[in-house]
Amino acid sequence: MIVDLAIVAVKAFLVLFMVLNLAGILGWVERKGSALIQDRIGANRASIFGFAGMGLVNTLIADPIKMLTKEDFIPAHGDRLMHTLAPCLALFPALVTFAVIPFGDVLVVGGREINLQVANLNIGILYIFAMASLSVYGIVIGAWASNNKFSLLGGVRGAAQMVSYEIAMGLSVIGIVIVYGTLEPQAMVRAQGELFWGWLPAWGVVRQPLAFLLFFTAAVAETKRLPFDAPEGESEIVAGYHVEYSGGKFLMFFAGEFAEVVTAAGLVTTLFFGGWQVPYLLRDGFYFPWGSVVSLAPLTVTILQVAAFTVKVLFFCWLQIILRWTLPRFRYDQIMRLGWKMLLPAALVNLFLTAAWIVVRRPV
Amino acid sequence: MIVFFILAFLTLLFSLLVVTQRNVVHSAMALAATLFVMAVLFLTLDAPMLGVLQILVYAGAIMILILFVIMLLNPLSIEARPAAWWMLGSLGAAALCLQLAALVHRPAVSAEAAVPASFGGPESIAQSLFTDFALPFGLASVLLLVAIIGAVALAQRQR
Amino acid sequence: MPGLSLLVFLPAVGAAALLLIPRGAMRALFSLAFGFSLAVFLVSLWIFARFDPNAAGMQAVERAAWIPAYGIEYIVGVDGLSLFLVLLTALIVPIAILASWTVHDKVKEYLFFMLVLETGMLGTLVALDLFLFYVFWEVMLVPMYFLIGVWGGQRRLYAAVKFVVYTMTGSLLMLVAIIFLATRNYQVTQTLTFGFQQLANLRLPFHEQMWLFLAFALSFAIKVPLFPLHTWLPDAHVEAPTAGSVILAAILLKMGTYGFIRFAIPLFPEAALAAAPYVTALAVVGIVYGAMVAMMQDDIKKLVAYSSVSHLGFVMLGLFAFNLQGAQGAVYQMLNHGLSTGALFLIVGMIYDRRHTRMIADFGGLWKQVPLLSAVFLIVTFSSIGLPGLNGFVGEFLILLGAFQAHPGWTVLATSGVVLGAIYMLWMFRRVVYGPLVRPENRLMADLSPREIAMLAPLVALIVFMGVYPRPFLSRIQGSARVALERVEAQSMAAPLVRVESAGERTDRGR
Amino acid sequence: MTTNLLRWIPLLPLAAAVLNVFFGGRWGKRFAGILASAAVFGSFLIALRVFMLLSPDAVLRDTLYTWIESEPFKAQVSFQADALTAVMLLVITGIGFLIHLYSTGYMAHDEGEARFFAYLNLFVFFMSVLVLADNLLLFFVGWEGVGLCSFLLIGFWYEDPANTTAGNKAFIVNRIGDFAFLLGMLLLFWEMNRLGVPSLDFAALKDAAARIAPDTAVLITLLFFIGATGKSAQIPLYVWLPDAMAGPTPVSALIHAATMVTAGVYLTARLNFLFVLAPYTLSLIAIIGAATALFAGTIAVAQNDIKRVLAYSTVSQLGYMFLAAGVGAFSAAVFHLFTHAFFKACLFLGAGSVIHAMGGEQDMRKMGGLRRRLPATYWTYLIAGLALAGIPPTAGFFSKDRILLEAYASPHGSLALWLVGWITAGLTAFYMFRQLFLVFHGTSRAPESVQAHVHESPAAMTIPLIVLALGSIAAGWLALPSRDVWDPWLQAVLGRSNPAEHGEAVNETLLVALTVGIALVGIAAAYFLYGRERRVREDGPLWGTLAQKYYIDELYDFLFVRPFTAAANWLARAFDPGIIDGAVNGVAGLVRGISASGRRLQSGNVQHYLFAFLIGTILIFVYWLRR
Amino acid sequence: MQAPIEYYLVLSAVLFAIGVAGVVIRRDVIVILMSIELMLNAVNLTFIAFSRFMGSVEGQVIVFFVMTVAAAEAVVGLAIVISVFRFRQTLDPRDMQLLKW
Repeated sequence: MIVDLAIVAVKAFLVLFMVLNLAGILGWVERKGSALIQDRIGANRASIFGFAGMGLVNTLIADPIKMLTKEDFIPAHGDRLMHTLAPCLALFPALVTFAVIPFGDVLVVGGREINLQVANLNIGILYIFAMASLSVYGIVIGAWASNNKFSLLGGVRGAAQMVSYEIAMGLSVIGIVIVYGTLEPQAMVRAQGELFWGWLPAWGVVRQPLAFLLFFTAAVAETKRLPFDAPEGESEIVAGYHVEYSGGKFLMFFAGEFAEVVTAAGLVTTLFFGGWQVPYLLRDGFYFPWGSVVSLAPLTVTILQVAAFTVKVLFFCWLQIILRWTLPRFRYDQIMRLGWKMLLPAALVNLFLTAAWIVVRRPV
Repeated sequence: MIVFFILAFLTLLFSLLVVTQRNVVHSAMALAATLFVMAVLFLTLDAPMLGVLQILVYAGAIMILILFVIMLLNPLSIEARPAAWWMLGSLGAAALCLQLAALVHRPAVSAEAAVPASFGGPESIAQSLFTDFALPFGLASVLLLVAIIGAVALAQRQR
Repeated sequence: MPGLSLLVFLPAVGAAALLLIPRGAMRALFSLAFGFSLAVFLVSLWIFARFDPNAAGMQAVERAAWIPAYGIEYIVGVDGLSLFLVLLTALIVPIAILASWTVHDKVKEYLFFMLVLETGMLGTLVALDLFLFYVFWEVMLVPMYFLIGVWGGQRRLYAAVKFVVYTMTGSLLMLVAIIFLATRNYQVTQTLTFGFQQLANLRLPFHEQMWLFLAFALSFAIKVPLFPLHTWLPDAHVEAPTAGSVILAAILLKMGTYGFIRFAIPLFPEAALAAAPYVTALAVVGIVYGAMVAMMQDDIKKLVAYSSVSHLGFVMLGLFAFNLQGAQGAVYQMLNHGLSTGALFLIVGMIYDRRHTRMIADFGGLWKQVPLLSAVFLIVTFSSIGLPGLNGFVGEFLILLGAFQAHPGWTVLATSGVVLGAIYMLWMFRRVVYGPLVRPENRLMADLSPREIAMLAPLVALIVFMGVYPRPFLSRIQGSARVALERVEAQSMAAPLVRVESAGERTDRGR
Repeated sequence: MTTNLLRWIPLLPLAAAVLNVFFGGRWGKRFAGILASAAVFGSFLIALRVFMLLSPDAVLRDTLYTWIESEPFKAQVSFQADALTAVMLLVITGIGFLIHLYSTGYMAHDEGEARFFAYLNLFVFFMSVLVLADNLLLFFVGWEGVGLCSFLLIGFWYEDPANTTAGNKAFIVNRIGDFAFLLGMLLLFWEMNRLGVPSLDFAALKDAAARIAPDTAVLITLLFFIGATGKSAQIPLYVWLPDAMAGPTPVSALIHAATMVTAGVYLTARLNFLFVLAPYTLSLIAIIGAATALFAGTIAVAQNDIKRVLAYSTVSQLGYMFLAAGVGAFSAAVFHLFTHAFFKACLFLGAGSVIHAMGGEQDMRKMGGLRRRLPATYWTYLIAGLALAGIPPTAGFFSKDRILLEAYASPHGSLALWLVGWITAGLTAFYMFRQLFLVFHGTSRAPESVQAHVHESPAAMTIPLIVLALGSIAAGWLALPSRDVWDPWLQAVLGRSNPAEHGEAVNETLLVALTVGIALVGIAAAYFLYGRERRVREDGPLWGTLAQKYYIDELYDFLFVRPFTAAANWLARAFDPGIIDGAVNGVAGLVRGISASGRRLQSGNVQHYLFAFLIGTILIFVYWLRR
Repeated sequence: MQAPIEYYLVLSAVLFAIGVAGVVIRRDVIVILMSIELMLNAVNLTFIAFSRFMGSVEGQVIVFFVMTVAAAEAVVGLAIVISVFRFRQTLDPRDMQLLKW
């Protein structure tokens, strides 16, 4: 009994550690990436004994230290308790969502099969949405507690945007859910192991291409990253809802945001790109369509799967960051119109088509 | 058993906060917390689907709406507490609570029924929802539609 | 269409016909209304002609099923008691319509209500089914309310509402009593009926009878009005238009006493016998009280109203003497009071039309200016005082004769009413008609116009005729009065109040 | 035996009255008077015819129709005429005709002449109905009818409020008397009914009289007597007669002297068989009669209005008649009534012509010295005055003497009664001749303007005077002690009551002498005091009280009228609106109050309602759990 | 080691009582709405407790409907509150008694 708990604890710690670090690295990637894109050097001043590490030291060590040591400032008449609570509320859902995402098939250790997924809930997808909806709290409370017009405006915008895109995301995911017939992510990933016509791996994107597009856009909007950057819109409302935040709390917001990027990437890979699935790789080795079989040890298979998963997640994180530095910011009404008048109908159509397709193919 | 007591204590604590907090936002947050703990309570009662729904619907949507309205209206009224009225109200509530508690000792449920694993899961709920409760489901959706239209009509700023 | 139903519903038809005539055509409206009321009078004369004087029971009875489910039938009939009241109604209404010639606003509705009121009154008089009686009883109330409420004087609304509420409370109790009676009858005889004859021979235990009698008595006592319940009368009279107060005085007040002799006494003999001393006491108090209060009134109409209280006190005294003289005198006095007070109100109305005031102080010396009006006023005043040779005396004498046998003590007090009556009437007559013609306005008064003569002539003629030769009336009343009192006298034989010994036996007469 | 003659006696004047009412004014000035007088003369002729037909014990009957019939009670309109009625009829129609004749002159210049004659005829009609009635109810019709006519005639000149007040007073006081009379009638009927003879006819009453219970008889007779006092102005209810002088003088003469006031006496005479049964009532009547005679006599002495003196003298003479009735001498009472009608009518008419001559002046202090100017009036006035005083040759002497004799000698009579009667006789003579001297003798005290046109009355007025004067002499000779025509004539009706058999015959002449003596003394005193010129000063407390009629009117007003009106006022102003109306409106107010408090529950505050829910649920739970 | 049902029922009873107290006592309409949500949750808890102990999933379905109704109610309630506030600038129920008699 204790062993199970221990295993879960390890898994949980491992996932948490991986996400937070990834968030930090993404911070650096973004800094350097944006510099590369904008043909500038990027942050490289901070160095330890002369070693700047291409700005790594700057973003990973200098910035966190600076933020942590800054004065924990609470605006006048702001709600003291709520002000400190808001960043936690922002960060908490982002981290927790990863618990449901499987990063590997099964690890057989000492006769025990360990499911490489922190929590195997049969209502995984709903859990994800539940946590996504919680993240709105952070913004709203943060905005209200800082007793600042700009933050209030940012908070309102953020809340409205997240709520509306949540619907679009939800509907698009339902398409996938119908196809796979289950709400449990691990089962979905395993289902993506099959092959269409013997050679094409049956990934989500292949079955539901439209759903993927909708989902990805909505996910980016959820994370409030650049194209949908109205809540933070520097040009109009300084820093949006976290204008009054500095130091540790801002760091939490910042980390929260990157954690959401990672989670979004994880979700996309799990739902649409077969999660840890490597094409033609089964439990005991590769089975290529053109007949050749390469048997592998279970451990190596697992390592391969986890690696595949990680690569996919990194790719999507990179994609989101690139997205940020290429697309201009949408006006707020454009965001809203996109959310309600384009994504939502599209998702409904997609849902309707998938449902029709299923009814036709599978006799009731 | 301990889990239940912890959760019960938290629920009562937060609900008391909801009622007694002078600042509206605080009571709103307290309500959110109560809902969250209730969701966990649901889980202990083998109702995972409802737990998540609770968070998704209640904590996620309704509370946001309430917070939204609070932010929009930004009411500053820190009301005075009329002691007499409070005492009266709480007395009434206490009396009601005693009555309900007294009810409990009636032999409502004989034995604890065995419950299949996927008891609270989406499949079993969906199963009975769309078979036995199809009509109420339809009505609920109409109700929601009406509520939406009503809310928009009411809250719309008369041009 | 048999006589009585024609009689009762002809005015209603008239009222309907009135609606067809445009509002403007005053003359057409009046002539139609007057024509219909005259037709009703002719029908009533025809019924009188066919009335067999010495048959005591109900005549010209018409019976038709109305609400068979509850045994409610449309039974109408007329006997000695109601015959002359019907004639009186049929006579007074055309006169009242003539009197309302001076009404100028909303004439159409006025005449409409007048005719509906006539239907109500005639219906109440001839109805023999208790439920039918109650329906007509209420029908009477509504038009009267409008007549007072719309065309009345300053405080008309107060008076109208008071009148309706007062009467309504009483009549509702009566309805309860009627229904209770019908159910008891159903329990006993298994036939659900509201017919008066069937209910009459139902034997009820005393205490039940007492309650029912009280319910009926309250409703009728308010209408009479008996002493403590009379305060609505002066207000209603003062505020009612001339025609309204004529009808109110001449006929509506008689409904109460008629109700007593027709329904209350025959249906509940023991209770009536037990209640007799109390009602007599109230009646006598009413006589003296009415006279004394009348003496102090400064408004002619109020004076005449209180005099009505006094006169009807006499009628009640006669009714509750439970002997033939009392009953006959009472019914006869109802007619007399109808004629004399009706004429009095007409005269007051005429004076009001000329001077627009009813205060006695504003008059004086009318004899010089309007001798004919004053002469009629003289005759009518002496009729209401009860001067022998005119109608008042015959009724009063018979009542006193009957009452003396039943309640000698109270009758002595009641006879003082004769003196008090003279006092306040003559006091008023002297102040209004005699005296020097001082006020300039009085000099402008015109004497009776032909229309007014046509109104007063029949009344004065009847007053004199009924005083000189009352026999045709008394003989017809006698039979029905004896029937009405049959059961009560039977009871009184059992518990002798005043026994009439045979000639031989000479005992000292105990009271 | 039956005849249809009697009905015309009342019907003729009624017909004339009706004609006068409708056409009197239009057919010329004199028409009304002539028509009225002719009608009354017709009745007089019929009355004479009836008188001829009648023998002392015969009764003529004339039944018209059944008036009121309510088994067992039955009243018919039927007339009877017996000896008593015949006498009364002659008085009514005879003197009535003379007065009508007189009125044609007296009322010549009055514009309401037609109305006057209509009322006068109506009066004669009612009086004849009263006298001719064969049952008490019809009698009562006549009784109240004459009351009505006196009201109309007293208040004839309605312009002056005093006249109409007097009229009202007369009617109301009469009405009080009628109140008692009515009760008497009711009691009598039920007593008769008890005896099995339910009728009020005089004949039936006479037969059943013996069987009536004694104490009831007393009560009945007492009530009738109270009625009589009201009509014939005896002690308690006489106050209306002096004020009745407000009417025209012929009215006073006819109604308030000759006929109406005597109705009471006629009643006692007609019901003598009842009164005989109640000795207690008889003695009461005698006492009241005597008292009234004396009382009125004293007041008459101090009156200055010529008509008031005569009014009080009438009251006094009526007292005499009731004194006679009280002692059982009904025929004497009727005889005095008969003679009194003549000389009192003559006196009144004389006074009328004096007033006519003096242009309406009635105060004796402003008259005097009319002896030469109004010779006819003076002589007739003197004769009538002598008759009133009771000087031998005149009728007054015989009738008054008969009464005094009966008062003394009759079984019911007593010395005291005679003594009172005797003193009043003296007083009567005194005030009569005081008036005579004041008005006719001495020097005229009228102002020049009035003296200028003093003239003797026209023939129409003087002829009746002369006839009446002769009558007041001749009337007495009907009952001369030697050949007494009067008593046997009325014997059948009034029963035997001749004092001669049981009184002491010897002192009869003594009594007569005494009465004549006291009369002469009265006349001498009057001559001495007022004969030549006025010497006595009419003032001082005694004179004041007499002049003010012992303040009786004020006493009545204080004892009865004032408290009664105060009570009525309180009832009308405070009790009726306050208590009774108050109760009615009070109920309305109460209902409104309750509903208002109910309304406060709906405070509109949502939380109050929710709290109510809470309380409700708790209660339900409490109930549910306890069950 | 499932807690017996009585505990859940008592808990929901207390929760319900607190919700009622909140509704009756507080002078702020939004707090009242929240108290109503609290009461509804107490009811949901009872339903789920019974469905767990009675073994029928219907209890939970009903909770599902209760939630939809609660959502609708909250939405319309808040809309009303907004319109009232815009008109009267107050959230005190005592000022919203336009429907007084």
